[in-house]
Amino acid sequence: MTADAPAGAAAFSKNEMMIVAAARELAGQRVCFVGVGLPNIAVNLAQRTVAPELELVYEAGVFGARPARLPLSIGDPTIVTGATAVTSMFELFSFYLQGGLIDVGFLGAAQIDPFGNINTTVIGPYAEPVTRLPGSGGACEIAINARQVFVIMRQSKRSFVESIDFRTSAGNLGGAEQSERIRREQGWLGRGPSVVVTDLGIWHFGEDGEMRLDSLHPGATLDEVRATVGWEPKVADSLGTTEAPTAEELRLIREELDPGGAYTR
Amino acid sequence: MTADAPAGAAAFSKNEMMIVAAARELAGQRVCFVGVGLPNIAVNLAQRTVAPELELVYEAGVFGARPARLPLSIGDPTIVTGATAVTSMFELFSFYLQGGLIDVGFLGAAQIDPFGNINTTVIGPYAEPVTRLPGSGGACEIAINARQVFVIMRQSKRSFVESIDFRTSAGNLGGAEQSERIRREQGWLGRGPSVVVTDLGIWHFGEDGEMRLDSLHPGATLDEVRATVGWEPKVADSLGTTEAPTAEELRLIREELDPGGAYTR
Amino acid sequence: MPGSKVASMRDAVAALVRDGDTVAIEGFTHLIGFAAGHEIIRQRKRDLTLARLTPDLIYDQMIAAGVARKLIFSWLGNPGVGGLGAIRRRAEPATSGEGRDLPRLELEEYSHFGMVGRYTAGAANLPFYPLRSYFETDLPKANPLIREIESPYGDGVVYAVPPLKPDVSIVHAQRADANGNTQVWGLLGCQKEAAFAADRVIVVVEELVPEDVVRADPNRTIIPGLIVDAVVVEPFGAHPSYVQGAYDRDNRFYLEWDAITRDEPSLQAWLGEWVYGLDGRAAYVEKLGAERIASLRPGSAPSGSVEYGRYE
Amino acid sequence: MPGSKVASMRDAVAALVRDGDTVAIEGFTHLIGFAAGHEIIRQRKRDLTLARLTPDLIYDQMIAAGVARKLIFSWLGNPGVGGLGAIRRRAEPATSGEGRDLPRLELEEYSHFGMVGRYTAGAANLPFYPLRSYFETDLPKANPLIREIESPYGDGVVYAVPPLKPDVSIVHAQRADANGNTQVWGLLGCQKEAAFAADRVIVVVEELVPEDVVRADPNRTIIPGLIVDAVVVEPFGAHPSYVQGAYDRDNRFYLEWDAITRDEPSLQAWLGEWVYGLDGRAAYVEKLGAERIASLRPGSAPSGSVEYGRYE
Repeated sequence: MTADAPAGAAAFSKNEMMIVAAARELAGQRVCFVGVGLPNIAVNLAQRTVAPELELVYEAGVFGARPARLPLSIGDPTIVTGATAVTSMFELFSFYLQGGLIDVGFLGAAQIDPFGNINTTVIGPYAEPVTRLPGSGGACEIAINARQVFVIMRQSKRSFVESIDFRTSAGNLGGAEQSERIRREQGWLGRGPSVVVTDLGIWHFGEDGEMRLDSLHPGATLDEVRATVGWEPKVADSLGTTEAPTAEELRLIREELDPGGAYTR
Repeated sequence: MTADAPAGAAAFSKNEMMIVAAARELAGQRVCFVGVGLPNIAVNLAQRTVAPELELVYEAGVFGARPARLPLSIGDPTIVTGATAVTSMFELFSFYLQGGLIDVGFLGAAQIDPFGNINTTVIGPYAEPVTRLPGSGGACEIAINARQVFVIMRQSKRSFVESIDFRTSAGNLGGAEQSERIRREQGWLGRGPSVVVTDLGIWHFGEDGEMRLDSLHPGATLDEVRATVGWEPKVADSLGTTEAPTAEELRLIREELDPGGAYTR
Repeated sequence: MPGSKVASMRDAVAALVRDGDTVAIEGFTHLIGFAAGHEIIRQRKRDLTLARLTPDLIYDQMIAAGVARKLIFSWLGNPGVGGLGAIRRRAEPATSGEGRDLPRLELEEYSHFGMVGRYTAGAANLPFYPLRSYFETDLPKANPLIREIESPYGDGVVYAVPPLKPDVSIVHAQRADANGNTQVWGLLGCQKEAAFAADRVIVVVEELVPEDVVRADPNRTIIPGLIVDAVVVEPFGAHPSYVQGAYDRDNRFYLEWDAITRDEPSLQAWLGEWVYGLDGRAAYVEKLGAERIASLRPGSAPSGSVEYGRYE
Repeated sequence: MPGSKVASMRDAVAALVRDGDTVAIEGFTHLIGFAAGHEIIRQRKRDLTLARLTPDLIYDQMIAAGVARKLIFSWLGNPGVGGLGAIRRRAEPATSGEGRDLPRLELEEYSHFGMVGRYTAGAANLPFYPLRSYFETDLPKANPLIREIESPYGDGVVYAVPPLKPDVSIVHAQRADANGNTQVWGLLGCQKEAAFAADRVIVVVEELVPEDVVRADPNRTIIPGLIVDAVVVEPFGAHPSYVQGAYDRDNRFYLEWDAITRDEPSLQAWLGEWVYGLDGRAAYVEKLGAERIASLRPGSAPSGSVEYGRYE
């Protein structure tokens, strides 16, 4: 699944591009709540590249992790040894997340709608599901309490849908106006989703609260994007091309972070 | 202030009698919430005599203290070193006290009424007090959540009053019937006050919820009791005499627990 | 002080876990009580309500074995690997043809913070725990026990979850003394809250230590013996999860589980071989083999000692 | 990681404590921030609202010095000894003739658990904290911020307290690194909650340690540098209270305070000699004398070390 790389650049997979693009979005961020899976490798890459001062918070109860290896799960012992602080989950969720200390929360999604609302609970009706998904975990509270939310997921007609089957985590609700009103009225700390990084490109959220494709990954096409989105997607007037992964980014992923290729294949 | 001791027994002070009587009431108890002052020495004496398995809980956040010396305050470092567990006050109050693990809570009082309701807040009106007292501390929650409450205090017309100026901690409210109804309706874990140990005698609470003098300390008289109680006190038909402190109890107090005489003079 | 609470896993589970109980085996990736779960399977307990933030492999195994009728949870999966087949087959009745004859598993669903709040309310004898979560989601519709509550200060609404008071909580830990005073370091999850919330508590430890070891560092104690009913000494009892400082997560097993759990016969065969076919954790460890175990031992990273001071 | 936050007490208090602030100096008998309180007096801060469960000697001194207009508390006294004269003279206007010209101190009063709940709600951004307290007492009448709240599960009423979010929390601790990652053992009080609830945090430590020392034992960290604005290194800065493992409570001073605080002139004379007359804690320690300090050193009781394991 190697993408068509520009001539002269190293070949890279779509997953590698997705991880690198997500990591770069973390430039300038301070405190990041790390989710299971792809966010895990993206934030570890960011800490080694664009955001050396990034503090990693794991919902398992760790602040300031310095994983000596890529954590195999979000509760890996390597996130504990050498960390700044280990705390109960009660305190992690109460004081760090709900208390407003998290700049970026990372979420994955089985389904996402144009306004960044997320489903990770069920496909089909809740009582008689076609597919039972993992559920919220900490996602629904991260969506509300982290200052902003990054989403990382692959695009497909099944995942990018006009209407999600179950709203597990709030995004921009029915649009920016409603979202801003409700967030203000209910005192949410979070401003909501700010970026969706996929295997094909990078989406940000426009003033209307709907996601807009701002950058296509090298080798990806608008036709591919339209074929993997369940609505007529908004595309930036000045659609850019994501810079391909650098040799150093690829080296970090392949040699240091994921030599077994668990995340990148 | 040596009481008239029975012939042949060692002389002892009224404070010593009060401490010994309170300690003996702890026989058979398992977990005791220790307050500042006289309760502190009484429970430490009980642990060395009638209740060797007594677990001492200090509101400062200590469970299973084994003080190597008499603690100078309820937050003395000697209650930490060698304890079973040290925890935040949040957890101490939430899980130990409110969670229902405390068998006996000890309270002192500036004023107490016939039903064991306690004032430690103000003498006079709240807004313009004649005497500003320390306030509740943990007393009002101990009164509600400890399975039973022991009170230790000196008797006087100023402290044993028909009507207290401010209800800091709930006792038997207006009487047993009301107390039982409210405790049941509101789901209190505590059954309320069960004993008041004073410098003159031992009071338990009768079926009507009012305190009744069950035992006079050696040397104390009913006249003295009546002169130091602001209502017509109930007296048990079979009024007993408190057994004088034993030589061993006095030795423990004088040599081990309070050689400086801070509590007993 | 009180006498020893040390018991075998068999005796502890037989005496303290009863059919119909609500059982919480907590441990967030760290210190997951696999040995206890397997003993519950072996003793063929029935009609349990299983509570756990992350019903992962251990609850997949227990549910495949038929011990449970209901699951209370917040995230259902094999983290970073895939799904849990046994649970899924009992929760997707509409589609899974092969699961049609399997008993339907009742699900009661929260978020992580919601579950932590439930244990906290249970431990603290509160009628509810308030949190800023669930706003504008479908979760309160899916679970009517998630309710709105208005601030008495006129500044809006938050959500509440009800207390969760397990009949039994089972906690795996690095060490305890014979009275059950239990110490943990590394990830703490919500074991303390789950233990204080429970009516009965089983502590399973890697190492039994003298009381003096616990009393030398009272700030490390997360559970006092006061609330503990049995102490089971079961080294390697958290495998394939891990114990900080003692052994690593056996990730190979988590990856292998993805294939085992995919169909009911392979899962039942695994239970036969690794649970029913063994009489306890010692046999399991022996079957795993010394080499596998040695491969999971970490290098050394000592905490260092601090000074409490002697005040006499 | 971020640069050093180490500052002198003078600079930290000058930059971070502002007239009119709500200031919490927490520490329940253990780790009371006397050095910080004295610096606030020296800098003649005004109109502070002082929050603390147990306004003991340090707040009596600060209130005598005129820094505060209001006190939020749960237990007011010199524990085991007696009263606090400066506070009393400003809170009993009806009777204390000598206090008639002193400014009235506003009191806002809770119970211990209420205060802890207030910090917890502040730290967790909750609009209230629920607790089982205050039933059938006069406290909710005396303080209308203590309010009833009904359980959304139809099982009755509990009480609520509002969040407390100090402008500044000051925490004394055994050790921190230059970034403010702070470790405490012994009594923890509610310093963690008070720090997370605050807008600004000053940590005062007995010892500045390299980051590695903190990272070797992350479970001991109670406050992350993330929320810390200044780290002040001030050995013996908690005297006459104590620091577990470092020095004992100087009980002689607590006893002496009973006489000092009894009248305003003697208290003001003490402030002149021990606060205004000294330029900082180092001078205070020197004035106390080496002998007094040596007499407060405890014997040794080490915690022992535990193994975190190296996972690479």
